[in-house]
Amino acid sequence: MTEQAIPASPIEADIETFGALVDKEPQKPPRSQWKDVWDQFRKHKGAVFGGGFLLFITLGVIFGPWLWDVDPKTLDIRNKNWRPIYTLLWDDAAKAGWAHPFGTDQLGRDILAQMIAGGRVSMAVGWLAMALALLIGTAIGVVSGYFKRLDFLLMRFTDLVLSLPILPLTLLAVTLFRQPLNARFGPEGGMFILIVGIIGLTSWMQTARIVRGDILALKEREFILAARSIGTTSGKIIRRHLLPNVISPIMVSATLGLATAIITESALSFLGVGFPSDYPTWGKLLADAVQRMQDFPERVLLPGIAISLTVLSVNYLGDGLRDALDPRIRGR
Amino acid sequence: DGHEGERGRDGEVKIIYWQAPSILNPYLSGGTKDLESASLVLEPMGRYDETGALVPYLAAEIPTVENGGVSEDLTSITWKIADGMQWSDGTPVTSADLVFTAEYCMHPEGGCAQASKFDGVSSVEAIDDMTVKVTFSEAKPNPYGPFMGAQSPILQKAQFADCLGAKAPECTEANFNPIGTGPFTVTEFRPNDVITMAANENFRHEGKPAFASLTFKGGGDAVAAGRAVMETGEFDYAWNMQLAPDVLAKMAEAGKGTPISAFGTLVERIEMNMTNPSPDLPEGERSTVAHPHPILSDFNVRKALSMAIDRPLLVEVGYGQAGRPTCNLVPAPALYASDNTECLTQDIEGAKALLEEAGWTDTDGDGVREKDGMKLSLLYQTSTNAVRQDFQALIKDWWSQIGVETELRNLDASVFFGGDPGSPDTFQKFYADVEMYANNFDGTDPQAYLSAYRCGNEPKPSSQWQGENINRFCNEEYDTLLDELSRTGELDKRGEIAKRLNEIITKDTMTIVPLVDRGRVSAASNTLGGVILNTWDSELWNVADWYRMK
Amino acid sequence: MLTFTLRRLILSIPTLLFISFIIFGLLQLAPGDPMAQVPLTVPPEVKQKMREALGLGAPWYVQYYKWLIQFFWIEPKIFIDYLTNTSFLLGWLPDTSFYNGELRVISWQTRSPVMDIVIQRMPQTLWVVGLSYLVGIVIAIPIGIYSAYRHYSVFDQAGTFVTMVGFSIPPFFTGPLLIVIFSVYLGWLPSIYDTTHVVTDWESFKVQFYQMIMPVMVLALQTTAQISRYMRGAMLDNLNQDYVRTARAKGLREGVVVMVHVLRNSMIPVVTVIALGMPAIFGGAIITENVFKVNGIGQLLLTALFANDLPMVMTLTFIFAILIVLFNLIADILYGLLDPRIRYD
Amino acid sequence: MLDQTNVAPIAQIQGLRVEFQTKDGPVVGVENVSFDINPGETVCVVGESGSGKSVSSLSLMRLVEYGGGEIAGGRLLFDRSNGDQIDLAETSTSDMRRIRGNEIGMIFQEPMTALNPVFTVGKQLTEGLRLHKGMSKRAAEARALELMTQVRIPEPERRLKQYPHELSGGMRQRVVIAMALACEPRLLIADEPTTALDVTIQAEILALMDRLKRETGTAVMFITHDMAVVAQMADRVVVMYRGNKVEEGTVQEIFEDPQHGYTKALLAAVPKLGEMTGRQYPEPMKLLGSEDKPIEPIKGTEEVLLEVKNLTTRFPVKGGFFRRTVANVHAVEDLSFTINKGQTLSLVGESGCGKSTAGRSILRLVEPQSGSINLGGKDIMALNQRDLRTARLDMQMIFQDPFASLNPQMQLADQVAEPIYNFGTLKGKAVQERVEMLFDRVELPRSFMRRFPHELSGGQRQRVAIARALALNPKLIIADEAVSALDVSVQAQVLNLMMELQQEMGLSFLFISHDMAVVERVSHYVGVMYLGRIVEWGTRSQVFENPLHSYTQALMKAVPIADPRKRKDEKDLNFKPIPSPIHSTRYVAEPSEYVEVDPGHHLLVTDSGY
Ligand SMILES: Nc1ncnc2c1ncn2[C@@H]1O[C@H](COP(=O)(O)OP(=O)(O)OP(=O)(O)O)[C@@H](O)[C@H]1O
Ligand SMILES: Nc1ncnc2c1ncn2[C@@H]1O[C@H](COP(=O)(O)OP(=O)(O)OP(=O)(O)O)[C@@H](O)[C@H]1O
Ligand SMILES: [Mg+2]
Ligand SMILES: [Mg+2]
Ligand code: NI
Repeated sequence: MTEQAIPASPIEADIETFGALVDKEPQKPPRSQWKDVWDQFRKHKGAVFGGGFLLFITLGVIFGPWLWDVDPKTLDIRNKNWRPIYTLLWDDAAKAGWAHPFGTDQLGRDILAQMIAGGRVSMAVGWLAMALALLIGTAIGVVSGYFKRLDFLLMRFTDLVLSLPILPLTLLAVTLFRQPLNARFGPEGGMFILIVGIIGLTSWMQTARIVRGDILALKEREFILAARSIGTTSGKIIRRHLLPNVISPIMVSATLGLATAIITESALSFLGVGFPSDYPTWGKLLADAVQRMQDFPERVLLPGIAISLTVLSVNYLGDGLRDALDPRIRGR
Repeated sequence: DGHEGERGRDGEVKIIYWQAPSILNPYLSGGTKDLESASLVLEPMGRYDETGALVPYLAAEIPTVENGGVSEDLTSITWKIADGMQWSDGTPVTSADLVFTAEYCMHPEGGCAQASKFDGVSSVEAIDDMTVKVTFSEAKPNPYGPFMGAQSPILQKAQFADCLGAKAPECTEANFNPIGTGPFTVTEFRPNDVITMAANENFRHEGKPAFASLTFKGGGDAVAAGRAVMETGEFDYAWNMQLAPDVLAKMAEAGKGTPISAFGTLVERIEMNMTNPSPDLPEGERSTVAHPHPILSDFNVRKALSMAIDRPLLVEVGYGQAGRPTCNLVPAPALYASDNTECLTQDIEGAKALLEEAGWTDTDGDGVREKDGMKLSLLYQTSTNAVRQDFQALIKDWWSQIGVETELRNLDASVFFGGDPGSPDTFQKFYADVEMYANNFDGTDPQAYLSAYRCGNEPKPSSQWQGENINRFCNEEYDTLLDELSRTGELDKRGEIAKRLNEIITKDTMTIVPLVDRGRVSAASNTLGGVILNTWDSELWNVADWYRMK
Repeated sequence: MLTFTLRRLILSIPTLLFISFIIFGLLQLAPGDPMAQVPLTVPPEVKQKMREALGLGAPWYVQYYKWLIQFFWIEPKIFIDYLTNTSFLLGWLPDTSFYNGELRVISWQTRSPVMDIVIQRMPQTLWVVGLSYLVGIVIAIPIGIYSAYRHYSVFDQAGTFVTMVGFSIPPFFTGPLLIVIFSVYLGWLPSIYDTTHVVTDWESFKVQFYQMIMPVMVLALQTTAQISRYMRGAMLDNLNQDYVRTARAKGLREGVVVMVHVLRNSMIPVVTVIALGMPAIFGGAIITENVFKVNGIGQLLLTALFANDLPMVMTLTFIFAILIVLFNLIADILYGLLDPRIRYD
Repeated sequence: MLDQTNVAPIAQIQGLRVEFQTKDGPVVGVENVSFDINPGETVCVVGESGSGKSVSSLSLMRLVEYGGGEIAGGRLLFDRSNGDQIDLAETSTSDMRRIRGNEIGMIFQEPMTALNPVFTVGKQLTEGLRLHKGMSKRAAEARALELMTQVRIPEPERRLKQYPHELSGGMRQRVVIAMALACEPRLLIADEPTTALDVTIQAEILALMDRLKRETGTAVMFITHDMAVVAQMADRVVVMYRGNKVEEGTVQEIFEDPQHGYTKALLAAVPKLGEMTGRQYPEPMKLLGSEDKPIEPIKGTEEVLLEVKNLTTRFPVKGGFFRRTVANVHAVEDLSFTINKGQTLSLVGESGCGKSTAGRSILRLVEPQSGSINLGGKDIMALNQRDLRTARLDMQMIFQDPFASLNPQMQLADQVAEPIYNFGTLKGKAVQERVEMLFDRVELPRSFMRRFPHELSGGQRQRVAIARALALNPKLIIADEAVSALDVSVQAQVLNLMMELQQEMGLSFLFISHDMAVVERVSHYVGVMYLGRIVEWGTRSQVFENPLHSYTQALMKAVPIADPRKRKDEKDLNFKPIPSPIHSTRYVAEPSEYVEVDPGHHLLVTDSGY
């Protein structure tokens, strides 16, 4: 080894500490990863729009009844079939007015009030059922992808649930559980739990299969091996290493799941096993209005738009979240 | 105007039923869709016409006491087949076919859906090749059960000979392609989908049917069926347009077709549960006569509930031209229909007063009346169906105006009308306070219909919850009158008694609250001629007379 | 892989038996009655008689056993007979006659063998639902790929918008909407599907084509939305991988980089989604079939459900279950084939 | 080939500046770099890890854009084959496509992730050929086979049909090399091409590249940190430091008269084979800037920590349509050795001989077929999963491919802290402090704690992996090529760090490496592996000073020397074809038998396959 003096050079200063990279800027205090996620999320226009709209709708349906305190169930048969207020723009003679900005239905119920009340139920059913399905789907998918021994059993169970006919199942569930649930939570609360449960419990299978597939592939990656070598328990491998890497299909499932849940709810009401008939939901408003689609397009459009926008917002929200959670994209 | 001409001159006619026929043998299915599609092929001895009068089809004439066809003591009826009646395969119709048909339906293992038509029949014998005598075990004031109407057409013995009893379901070929005497023969039958038919070359009337072929499509819903006839013109005739009046009117505006309607005996009604359906009672005692209803046992409540209802409005909202407000359980024929119209005007104030008087008062100011700590709160159930849900909403609203709280429940029709004793949701079990549905009777005679409300005929655990006295109604006067009715043959007298029975159960006791007399509505293309809507028999009863307007 | 496949196939027999048992139990327990559609005018005693004639009186295990025998023993015999006697494929084999008149699975509604009806319904369901699936996939995959590749471009946004709106609107709305537009106002397309139509020449093909457009499109909308979403997500996950850089360094065209290297990796999850959707083709599309009166398997199941035709529901559901188990197996095998890293032993 | 001034350079980098957008604002990957590459010339780019070598080369391919970078300034002039000169920084993508892979070939630093996991090696190799050279499938396959043979992959035919994950690290690296060479590009950019290779193969690859250069006039931009390789290969050398070029000159100038302080420091840190001759124990290196630290030899103890006996690990080979097991890869065959507490055993051997598999088998990350593993009295083979996990508290592994072994979704600080959380060895603030300390020790700035793996250079990632392994203070660390991706200066520091820790805490190492000079520096014992077996093992001095097995001797001979005047000639190297470790399922492997030549110096007497 030569031990000579170091001659001057353009970046002499660095040589003093040579070898070790030092920060050029003063070190910032460590921030949580979630702050970064949030920063990235904020940059995503779609996500902000989606989040904003969702917040708006959620607040709208929660606080709407205070702002618009018309009872959605009140019939006013003399004022039936009002058109929404905007029809006045081109048709002065239209039956419309500020008393019912969105018009009234064939029994004279205020559509705005119904939209608000329906939104409450639809949003709640949609979110809860989707969350339930996602939870079960992800759990089953992860467990069966990760633990070889449980794979067969869980996947066959998935097959079983996939092949169950939903209508008899629903009827059975209604028969079995309506009484006890009604007794405990009231007719509406009971039905709500039942419907959320049924939708949630019968729509997790796709998520499970997809998550399982991804997990199967991820499990063979070397960083999982590395994680095991440092003594990470299976539970933590799943939580820290696997789940963040399957976020993308989960997000997709979530978006699709919300839409499906809202629609399934309406299909159930349609088949007569849903909420009591005087209990509006977006899906049901839409289904009921299809008959009069030509004369009163707003009755299908309003709930249709509400559902679509909600689903779209959730989709953008999911996109934003997904991007925010992916460091490769977040870096930009 | 194109009435006359040779057979098959008008090409194809297309009929759409939004419920698809699943079988063409009326004895194996009671479903209207099956009966009516079968009526194109299979024919009875006689049918009811649009007025409810009897018209001979295969019979030479309708047997009556006057012409000696029906015995004086009302215990037998003799049918004579008209001359020259032929099956579509060219063989003659003989009395053996009639005897066989009776045997077929009366076979104990056959599960014949029309068994009630043969109720009380003790023997069916062939007098000669063309004459058949049906003997009843007791006097039958209305002996036109067997071989009359869409429910009881004649089967060809040659075709069905091997299909008796337990073997009935194995005869798929015969059940799907029955040989008949009607204007059409089956070309292809696709269960629950579509039937294609061709004109019967051996049909007894010259130049009929006008159409060479017929397509009978099933499936979809009433809106779509109406649209296909009235808006797009793809079909010529659509059955059962159970649609809101405004929707129907809108469709008719398109100009391709028109809705047609006619009235029969179908009445939409609210039934009051006279027994206690409370879930607190042990299973097996709910809704049984052991426990009278805590609220509805009070006549005043029942009456007030009825008074609060605006029936004309219900009709306007739900049925339009296809409905009439009614206070009667038996709205027709005129002979049996009471002229009670008392209920037709809504009287909210009167109802309130009545309740107030009866001690039902709103003590705690929550808008709901109470009496003895019992809230005036009802569970109101019905089957799932758009119009019924609108009715529920309206009625709930009116009832709330008189201080009655209502919880609505709608159930899937297949559950609600299914008799599954295991299900808590059937209309027979009646685990609710009031329920709404529609019912009618076959033909023109209401006796069997009214007998349903006999004391003891109620669904109960011991009868596997079968029984027709849905309200658990029990009234001595009523039962005595029923007995009298079954003994009376004279028509005017029968009318008297029936009207009285009707009033007891509706006006006097308000056990059944009739709402709407529902007619049949169908839609026919504007180019289709000869359509006469008939509520007493198959709607397609005169399809042989249909033709294409030029 | 062979052992894996074989083992799974063998294990699927008890699985299916178990599934059949559960379905049977479910149907038994579910409320409903085949007599529900018989008019109220028919008195209860008669209905009771009819029920007995349907075999409803027998205890459940007898009914189940009968169904098992019929489905697993008698129906296959008929099928073999059909194959050797009349079928085009194996008709040359010596004719067999295993079937000698035992009771088959009989539908309560129609009193005819369930399998015959199922076979009768197959063509329209396969045509309409199958084609819509195909169309859906064919549209979805390019949309998904391009959306991911041009992440946040106008195309991506528009694609997302259209597919999500399409997905969130139920077919019971889109169906009538299309009918109103194309059948009522424009009068271009028929609103009612003619299942008896046979294609013989160009004209009749056009008729068939016209009547298929709307149902196929309504159904394809759902498929497209779903698959394009998954496709896009999977593509996004893979586009940033290092191997993509390698592929580019080889001078491959962007098209090849994306369509070969990235696509193959991204197809892995999508293929499962596609495979899992396959059974649904045979299951038909309940609502859409109903709206357009296509009267395929979906409509059959729906009417059977409403009529409480248990043998029909049971058999259809079970055939469906078989397909699900089968296609899940196929999905698993595909998985192993597409991703060499996955091991199934 | 020193005087090329009359020839126009094939590529000229002028004032290149590359920036990356990170969440903390733009990061400069390369600040200001200019140099030329002449045809038929090898320019070696050396420099500290993270100094921008890879980024410069990626810029030349215009591939930085796809990684989130942006060429913020400078020109990249390139001479097309038809004589036109274009600025790559401004070329259209379609032109770039014709240049990439065809005129400029690139060998990537991290071979695992550089290969598409779902395509066979053959498919990935032939792709470029068919595209640029318009070859038929068959011709391309023939050419691929030829390339595979050139890069000395054993059993090339079969390898072509294998998937990347079935190859060892070195093999993957060679596949990547073959891919870059496929179209005989005029400029070859080689980013640490031999890092993962053992000396014999490295020598061959270098010879191959040299030959290519001579015969076809290919210009080579060779990025490496290995000064010996530089001495062996380079015509000119560019030294980079922190995103700048600090020195440039012919290889003699740089080695004999370095001007810049960093260059000097770099040369000073190069471990040289034979430096340790005569010393019994390994000792840390003397580094510039820490000369006054006393150097103590690390004695260790004679107490046995790990005892491995008859370890055998095989991988099934699937074949046919049904993918049945048709044969086995005998990756590790009857392997036995011991490691003492506080001492280091090095495993050396050619790529694919089973070193990594052996290391993984000890941790039971792959399940061995048979054998016994005893760690500090604990029978590892007998443990159930739960106990195995706790046993891993005492043994940690540094993986060969740092990128693949880091979770792409997790911040580095969390990844380093993960083992601590797992076992709860520290709580609260102490964790953070420990992580900071570890970052300091592996010479990573603390701001990197919040970065993600893809935002680091190869060497930086490797250091993260080292920090993670150190986090728990294990008793045994299996270091699989732990320092091969590091530049010499950092490598020297990390080696010193490892030795320091060994001294302080009595750590034991199973050191897997191909760098003989490093192995000589750190080991107490050395095992030489060939085809899954140890062919010779003994103390360092026994093996290094008295190699007995013919393979060991060949290995020693192939070690390049960090002196441009002592270049090895291709003729000196005798290459033997490598036999296959794959045997049919019926094959019965014979047991390994050893003779003890000297006390502790074992030599395989059964057939080694060499
Ligand atoms: N995508 C990125 N985002 C942010 N910073 C990056 C990114 N890629 C590289 N860098 C930074 O750019 C600098 C140069 O990296 P480069 O990969 O060129 O190093 P290198 O000289 O190749 O080092 P090594 O020898 O370790 O591979 C490093 O400090 C690295 O952290
Ligand atoms: N998952 C696997 N499946 C099949 N074969 C494998 C697998 N992993 C490794 N091998 C084979 O096992 C042998 C030994 O591989 P290993 O990775 O242990 O080599 P190595 O000595 O670490 O080489 P290098 O120095 O190149 O990393 C090689 O022939 C390799 O192809
Ligand atoms: Mg690098
Ligand atoms: Mg290795
Ligand atoms: Ni020195």
